[in-house]
Amino acid sequence: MRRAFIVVWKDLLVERRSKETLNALFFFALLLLFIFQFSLGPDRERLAGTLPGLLWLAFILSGLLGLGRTFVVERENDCWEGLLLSPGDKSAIYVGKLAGNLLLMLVVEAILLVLFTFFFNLDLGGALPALAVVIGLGTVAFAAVGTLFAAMTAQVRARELLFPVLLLPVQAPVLLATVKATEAVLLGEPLGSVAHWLKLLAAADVVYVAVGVLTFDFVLEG
Amino acid sequence: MTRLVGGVTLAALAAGLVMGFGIAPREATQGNVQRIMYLHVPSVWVAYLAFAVVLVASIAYLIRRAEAADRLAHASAEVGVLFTGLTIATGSIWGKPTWGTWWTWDARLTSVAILFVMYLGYLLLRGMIEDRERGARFAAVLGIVAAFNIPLVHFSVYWWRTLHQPPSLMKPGPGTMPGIIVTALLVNFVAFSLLYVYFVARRARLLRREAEAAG
Amino acid sequence: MIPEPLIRVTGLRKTFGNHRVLDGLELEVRAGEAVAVLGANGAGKTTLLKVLATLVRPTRGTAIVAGHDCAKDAEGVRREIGLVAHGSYVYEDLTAAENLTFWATLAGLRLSAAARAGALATVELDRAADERVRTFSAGMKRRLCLARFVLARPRVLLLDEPFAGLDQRAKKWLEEHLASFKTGGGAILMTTHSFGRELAVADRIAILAGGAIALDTARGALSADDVQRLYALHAEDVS
Amino acid sequence: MPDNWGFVLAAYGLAAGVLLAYWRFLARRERDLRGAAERNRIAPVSGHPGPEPASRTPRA
Repeated sequence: MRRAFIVVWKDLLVERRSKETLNALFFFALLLLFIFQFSLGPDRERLAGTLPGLLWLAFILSGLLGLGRTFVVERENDCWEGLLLSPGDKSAIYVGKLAGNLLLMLVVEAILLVLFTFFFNLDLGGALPALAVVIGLGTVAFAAVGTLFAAMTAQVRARELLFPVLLLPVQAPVLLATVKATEAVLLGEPLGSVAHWLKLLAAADVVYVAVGVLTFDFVLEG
Repeated sequence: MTRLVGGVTLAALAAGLVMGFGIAPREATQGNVQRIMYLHVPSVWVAYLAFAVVLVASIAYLIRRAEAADRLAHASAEVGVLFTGLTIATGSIWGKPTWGTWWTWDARLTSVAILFVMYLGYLLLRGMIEDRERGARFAAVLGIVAAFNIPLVHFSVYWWRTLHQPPSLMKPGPGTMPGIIVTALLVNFVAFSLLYVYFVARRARLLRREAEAAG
Repeated sequence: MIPEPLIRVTGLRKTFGNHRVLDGLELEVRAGEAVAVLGANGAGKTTLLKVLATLVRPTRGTAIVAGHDCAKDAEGVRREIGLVAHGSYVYEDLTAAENLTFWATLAGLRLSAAARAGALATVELDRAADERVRTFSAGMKRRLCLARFVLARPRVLLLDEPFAGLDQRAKKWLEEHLASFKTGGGAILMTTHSFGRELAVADRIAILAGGAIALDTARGALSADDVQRLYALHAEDVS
Repeated sequence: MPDNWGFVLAAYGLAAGVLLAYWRFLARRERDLRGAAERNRIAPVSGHPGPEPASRTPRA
């Protein structure tokens, strides 16, 4: 576990020094809001019904940007082979990168949530804790597969194209579950009413993280 | 050897056609358009069979690095995508007269469409990586992730759709259908499975020859 | 019984697509010995190093490092080797000390501040410990990479043109450091395509041409231009 | 309920067309390969054949 932690420590340190990813994602989140406004029009009542979908669309788009860059620091510093050559179980590197990505995604999602309440007067009311559960479960699934596919496409020529093309279809069920669950939660329904969606998300988290940990060695081999 | 399988497949396909058009009765409510089911349902079953083979072959490749397992996964994925595409095409042709539109977000059509896109990504990944060994390894990982994803797709799509309308008539629950139709379905399923085996065998052999030619 | 060589390569072949880079390569390096692999660019020097470093799988033949097979027991090999390639594996936004902490911990070592300071001192980077590696020269980066191996103490060092881009002082320092590594019982395999002073540290010269070792002679009294003549002779008729 | 034979034929026709096209694709690739091997020139490692023509829009 110390090895996974040191990977997170390194990524956070590099991020704090270079501040590339977080600034870019914050700016991108802001841009998304403008684009949604311009493309869907200012009329709030009409948008109310689609807010859960819009929220998760914003999460997915900024996620694609953020997750796609998981191994950029390795590639730019030419450290990919260094990771491969350090002896010991490679899944610690996956867990470290996954934790870093999860943190990054949750920060961006928090920012987006604030922006949504501001721009779309999304009234969270008492629903915040329930919403946090849904967002948490959904983001773990998204980050788990995203980190694995980021490693896979990091070495490939057309990685910007291949990453979303591979990730989005796999995320379709998670997206269905999270939007449906968010919709119910925002309508004030108790978590119990979406228990089946939450069970699906939990199952997806377990499956994706397990597959990620087991197959990461083969992907890192590059 | 494959010539023999080819011959048997042709015979089985012919038998399937005879069952589908000759013996099976004209379906009461839908009329003859229902006969598309003898094409649509077996091809979706074979598609799932193909993706199950991709899963097993991918795991085998990662464990033993046997080139043959990789070629089997590749061939089976490609034939699987072929049958998935066929399922979607025949499903939408069926949809036109029965629901009046070429495409409806019906539970089964949607999940098959997601599989189609997912495994198309698999073929795209293989095409994009020049180094054969790395491509095989990444494809194996994707083959495993995609296969584990299938049940999630199924549940999410069913819950997503069935809250509004019951699963479509195309649900192949054999229980609710008269025996003769079920046998017609099974004959066609056997025929399609043989076709799958034939295609995979030839595609895998083609891959082996290409690998040998590349030396 | 002569000790088992630290590096033993038999019948090694490596093909990329349909281009055969290495074919039938034989090589042995014993403890306390340094071998310089000489070859034109593209002769496969780096590929050979990558196979030994378990970064690339051999198409045929075997490569045994410190008793571990590179293809079957890559993890075993990785515990025994130190690779200094062009990448030199440093994070530019981190300081020298942070880089060392990261790589040591990732390799599973418990790193005390004293051990880290000691390693940095050995490679004469103690003054630059807290400076970002982005500001380092090529020589300093390579020394930082070697500092990792001062801590991990591998038995085999694989060096890809280690003297390239170094100033005179850094070259002298590297020569001494490699010499002491050798007397400590380690084996060194380095690649180079130039014939200058750096061959001084090598006990044997192996000329790589046509995908295999065309000539493997003790460096002994060979002067630089002897080596050049030999190299030209062999490289032409084989490739 | 109208029989819509047109649609049934379209479906089977399309299926037959697609499967035949794939079979021909396999046969052609094998012929190209055998030809190349005979001329004992190492066939260039051709790219992946790409997804086959599982066309979605049925013929009107």
